[in-house]
Amino acid sequence: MTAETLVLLALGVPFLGGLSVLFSGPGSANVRDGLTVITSIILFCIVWQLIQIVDAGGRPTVTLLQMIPGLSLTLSLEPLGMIFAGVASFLWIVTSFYAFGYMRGHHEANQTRFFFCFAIAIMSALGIAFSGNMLTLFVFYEVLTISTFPLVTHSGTDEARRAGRVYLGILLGTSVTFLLTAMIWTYVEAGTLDFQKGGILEGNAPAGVIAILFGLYIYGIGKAALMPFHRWLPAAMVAPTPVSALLHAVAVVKAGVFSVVKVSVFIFGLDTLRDTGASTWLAYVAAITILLSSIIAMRQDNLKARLAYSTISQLSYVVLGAMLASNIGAMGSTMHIVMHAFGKITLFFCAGAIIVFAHKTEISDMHGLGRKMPVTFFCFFVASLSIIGLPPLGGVWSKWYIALAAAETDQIIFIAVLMISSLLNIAYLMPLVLYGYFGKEKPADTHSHGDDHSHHHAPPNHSMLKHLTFGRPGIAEAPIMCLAPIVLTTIGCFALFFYADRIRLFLTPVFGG
Amino acid sequence: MTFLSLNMSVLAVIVPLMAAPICVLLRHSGLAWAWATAIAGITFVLSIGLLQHIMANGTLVYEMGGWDGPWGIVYHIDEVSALVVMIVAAIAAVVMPYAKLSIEREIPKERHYLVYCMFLLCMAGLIGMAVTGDAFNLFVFLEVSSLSSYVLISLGNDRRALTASLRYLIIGTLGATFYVIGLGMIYMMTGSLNMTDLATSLPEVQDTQTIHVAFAFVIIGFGLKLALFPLHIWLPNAYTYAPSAVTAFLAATATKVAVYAMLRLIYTVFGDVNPFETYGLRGVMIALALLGMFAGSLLAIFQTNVKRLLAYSSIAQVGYMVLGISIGNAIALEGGIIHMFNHALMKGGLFMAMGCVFYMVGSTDLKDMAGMGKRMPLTAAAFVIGGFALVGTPLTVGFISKFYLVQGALAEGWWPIAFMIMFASLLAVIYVWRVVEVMYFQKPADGDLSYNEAPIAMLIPTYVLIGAAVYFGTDATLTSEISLNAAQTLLGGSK
Amino acid sequence: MNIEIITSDALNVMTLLFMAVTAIAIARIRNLFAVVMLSGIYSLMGATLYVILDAVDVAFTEAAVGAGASTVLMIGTLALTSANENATPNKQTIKALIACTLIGFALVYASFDMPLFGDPNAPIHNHVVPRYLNDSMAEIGLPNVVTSILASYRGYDTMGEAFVIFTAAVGVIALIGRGRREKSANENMADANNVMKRKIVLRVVSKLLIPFILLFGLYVQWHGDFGPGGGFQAGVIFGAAFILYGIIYGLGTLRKALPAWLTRWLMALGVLLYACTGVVSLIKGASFLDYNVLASTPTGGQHIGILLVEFGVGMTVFASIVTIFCAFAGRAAADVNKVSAKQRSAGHD
Amino acid sequence: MIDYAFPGLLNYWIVFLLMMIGLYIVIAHENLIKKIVGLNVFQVSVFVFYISMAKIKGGTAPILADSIEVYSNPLPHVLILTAIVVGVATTALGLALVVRIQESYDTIEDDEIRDIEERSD
Repeated sequence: MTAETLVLLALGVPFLGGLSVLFSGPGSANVRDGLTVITSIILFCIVWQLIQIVDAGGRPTVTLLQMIPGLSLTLSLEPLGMIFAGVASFLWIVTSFYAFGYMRGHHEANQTRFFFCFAIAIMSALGIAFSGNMLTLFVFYEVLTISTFPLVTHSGTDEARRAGRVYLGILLGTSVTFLLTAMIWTYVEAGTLDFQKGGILEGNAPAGVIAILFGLYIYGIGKAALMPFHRWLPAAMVAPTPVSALLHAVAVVKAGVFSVVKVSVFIFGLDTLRDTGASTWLAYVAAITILLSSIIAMRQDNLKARLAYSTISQLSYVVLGAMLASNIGAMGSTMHIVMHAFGKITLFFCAGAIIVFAHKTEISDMHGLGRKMPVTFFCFFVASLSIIGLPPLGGVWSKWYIALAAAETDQIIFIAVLMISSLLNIAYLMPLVLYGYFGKEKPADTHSHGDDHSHHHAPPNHSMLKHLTFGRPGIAEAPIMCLAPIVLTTIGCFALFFYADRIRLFLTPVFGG
Repeated sequence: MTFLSLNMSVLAVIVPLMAAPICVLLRHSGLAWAWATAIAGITFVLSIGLLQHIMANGTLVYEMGGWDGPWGIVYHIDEVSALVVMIVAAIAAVVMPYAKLSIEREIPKERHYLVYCMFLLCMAGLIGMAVTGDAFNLFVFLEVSSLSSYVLISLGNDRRALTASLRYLIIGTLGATFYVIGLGMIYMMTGSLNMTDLATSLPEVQDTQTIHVAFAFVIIGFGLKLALFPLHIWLPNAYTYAPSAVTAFLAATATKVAVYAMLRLIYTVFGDVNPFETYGLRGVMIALALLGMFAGSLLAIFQTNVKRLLAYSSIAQVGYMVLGISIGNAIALEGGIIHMFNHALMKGGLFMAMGCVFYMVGSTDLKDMAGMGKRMPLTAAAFVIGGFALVGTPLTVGFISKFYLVQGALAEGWWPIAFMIMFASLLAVIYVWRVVEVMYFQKPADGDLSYNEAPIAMLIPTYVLIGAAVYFGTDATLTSEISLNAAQTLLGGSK
Repeated sequence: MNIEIITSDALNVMTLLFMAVTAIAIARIRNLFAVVMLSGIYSLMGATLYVILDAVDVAFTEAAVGAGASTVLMIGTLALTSANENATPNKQTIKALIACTLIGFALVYASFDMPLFGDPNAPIHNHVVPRYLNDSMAEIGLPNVVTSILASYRGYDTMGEAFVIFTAAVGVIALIGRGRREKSANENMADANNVMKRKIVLRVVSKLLIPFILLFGLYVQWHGDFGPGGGFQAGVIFGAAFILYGIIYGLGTLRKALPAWLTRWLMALGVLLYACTGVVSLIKGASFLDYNVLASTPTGGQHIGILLVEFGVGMTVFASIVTIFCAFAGRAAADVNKVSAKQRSAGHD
Repeated sequence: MIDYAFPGLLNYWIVFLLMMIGLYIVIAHENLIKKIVGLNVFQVSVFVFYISMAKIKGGTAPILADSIEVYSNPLPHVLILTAIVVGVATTALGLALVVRIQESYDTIEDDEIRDIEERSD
């Protein structure tokens, strides 16, 4: 099988998987879930193959269709994209397992539509990762927006619909007004939209135009959630937790920041950015976003909302890394995409487990819950450490590289921002762990959200969905289908600490030694 | 074969024209329909042949009655004319098969043959406008198409169709008369009615007051016809209350041909005068186009009837075309021309989808769209795809148009205009989304979600247009080549 | 200075002023019958003016159509609607007045660069037209240049015109023709008949007149090549004869003489005849409507061609006018019937 | 020499006045029949405009004869013949619509019709 076929398969498999889910019929939930798992595993195998190929220096390129000469949908693989593709496809497997447990435990309706849209969203994330030119990226970017809309509004309530409007309004609005304009403008100036190392705009456009264009691009990519266009992300939290976990902690938001890095590196070129200084002001915007959203996160009592603001803050790390316009910074950005993905998905998995199996959404209600769900809370703790950036967890490396870049470019202020932000991270992530282990349960809450209640919800003949008690009284841990993914991603956070250098090597062709 | 290739241009007009009286003689509803459909198909084939011929051999001049211009009437067909002829014929060929069921539902049986006769006349009139090289002949065929479209609109089964039609008649006649007055002055100053002849003699008198006013009259005349903001008041009701098939046909063709006529006047008749610079027309036209884009889209957002919503969207889309014409460089002009084609596809498809809904539900009110995603999934999907095209999403034709228009604006360094184009398409997102949300995320009042799809005979034509709107969005090589050629011909062969 | 010219110029301006007065009266009067009559007079004055301005063919047509056919139709419409107009709100009047004044000033502004009235050096007299005047005798062989241009040089326009009137007729059928086909329409026409029966003088005079009108129509049809006239005028005159017949003897009687299917066929065949003449040229290898190839000599061909197309126009116009009239009259009959039925039922109560 | 100073432009000015009265009737009046009459007046005025420009002082009707040297311009005559037909066609259609409107709305005053339509919305 040639590399080109594999590329096509990588897009085709989730699409076909999605279609097969759609036509498997609503009656056979097991068939449907089985199909999703099989699809996700096949997909990861394909992506893994492609990673090997790219690592060996292969750059497979496929032109899907040619609209007019010079304007085509082209897939072209390179290491940066493969990192994103690898993360997204691996975490899809994990999330699929988690989603069954969650969706069944939560008795969600329209699960077929849910898994179909999920598959399409993954396909478009891969499309973004593989895109060989700006147009392709844009197309898949929009497909991703639209395919996740039904997921956000999944519950169909008025609140969900309102959130859906915010979601669509901001994401489509920024992409159509800014990104599309920027794209066509680039085409006018450069005569091409192909991603090229070193950028396509150098020498083709005056510095002023480059500065405006860059601003348009960065704000056009609303998925990067740079302030003030960040509101869609908290709004999207009305979605079921697996969606929040995979899409709004990994696929969608990472597609955003990945696009930012890709545009910086392949459209403008880091050298051009550094020379024109077009990115400096955006570095400050990113810094402000980091700090402000951390502060907002501290004030959120709803766990998912707090995590959402935390995500906004973390995304700006990636943006900041790219805006520093140095190779090390961009390397740090790319690495942070991976590190944050594992950390944040773990946190969301934990939040989901708490919502479904302990029926709690507010942090202030979670006192003492850690004693009841010890594994979940331990994983939450570890993942928090990774987000904060402490060794021996993956998160430390990306922050290290970004700080290094700030030092290299003599912008010490951003090191200060990174440090303050780490403190803020501690401040908004640790309380939950502390309350969970050491806080006192509120009696009133036990009454209304007691064990009987949740047992009542769980279908009796699904052994997979039974609470794990580990044979000890007082423990009502999430069932194995949920717990296993949580543990797996937590281990991932550890492992990444040791594999960071491997990632650096993989990225060498793009960012140099 | 030589007979055909020699006379393709004239046949494209007289085949539907002569078919109309025969249609009256047929009288039988089914027969008349079959006849009209066959004629539309033949005309479509002819128009394709004509387009190929023009693309291969360049501008074609056909002398009516053997009299050479400026003494006789001549056809003057270049790429733009051939493209417009093709649009009209193609839309007719798609709408005709669709019309049968739709018209059976909406119009009493004894009038069917008259409807098909009017369809053919309207089509012939529009094609006649597109091919002619004579400024007065343009008026004659304008009236053939206008009179027949008044009748077609008035046959809608709401009584408001009658008032809409009469108001359109009055405004349309005023527009045509304005054109005749302007043309009279032009004729007075030059002594000619032949467009190419006028093009050579007008620069001599371009600075006379008479020609200034004449130009204004001519532009206002066609501005009324193509619903250029603020001369658009006739359009929303006319499109809303006309029978579904009629709306689909007229929305896709009539305004395009009027835009074409304006294009012809500005770029051919007044081509050497360059009215954009000489008369300062550019600023005015761009302002009107932008106003139209925004006002049309904003008004569309607040409509409660989807057909009317689409009608307002047409006003906005006409704004895009006029914008492309008035920016004035080859790329923007190409964008304007390609949008004529693209908009015909998507608006035709959208109105046909609404026709399907009307066929099944008897209404196109927004509130009656609830649950359409489940009840009429294919129709709803067609609407969604057409809506995407309207917004200008990549992989649909709308994107191609906007791509060129924005490029054209940026090439002049007018980036605020580029932004406004984008903002306007954002408004399109809102009005399209309103419908989509109701169709997919709202339950109908009676809770009936049973599958109740439109007949396949209506769905296929709808999907032909919607499919074309996607196909020509993914592979625009052909259409962009044609419209680039057309733009270059209009600009005098140079970029 | 030529005294004839001065009189004609003075007459011309006088007529125009009269027209202006009439137009103002039309605008101000609210009795719609008066308005319609004035509008007919306005057209008639226009026709007079055309004669003064040497446009005899146009004058002929305007008189037949503007003063004749249009007026009949308008009166027919009035019979079906109301005879008085409501007062118009002031606000709108002022807006309209401003708009019209502005446009009027634009036109006056435009006029300052126009060639003066009657100037033989104006561009329109020196471009294009000289060929018609100098060569049409050789190329076409007819003394009436208007006919030559109408039927041959710009024969394609005329075909379009024939199709326009055809479109209107079909449109009127679609709108008000046989919308509700009531048998009682005939019976009701008999009522109208009764009214007219008493007016013996009218009946006798019209019976005497109609053959002459028809004859005149035929003359106009066939003589159009030499003097003013042609298919269109002939069609209207022919139509007028039958309309007169219909008014006096009732729609039913008219429809007996000229059944609906016949007018429909005539209407369609007329335009088809026109277009087919063109198609014959096509088949003979020439351009559409190129009559030269219709006979052995070009002028002979032109002659045949012009006769054919003029005949086609005549047929279509005649049939269309009658069709339109019958549609209005039929509607009126149905309307009257409805009203009388209502009255009858009211009386029974 | 023939004097062109009279009527000069006066002829056109009166014609423009006629046009504007016609246009005014169309815009200002609510009665639909009146509107159509206005349309007629407007169109007839335009016809007069065309025929005026065709006139040559001292010319005669363009019917060729040996004794005549100056003919008025026949081309505008032809155009106006066509335009008259178009005009009557439009009038017929407009009146047919008025009849139907009267039947469905029971009035032919445009403002009243608008009221009825707004109420039914």
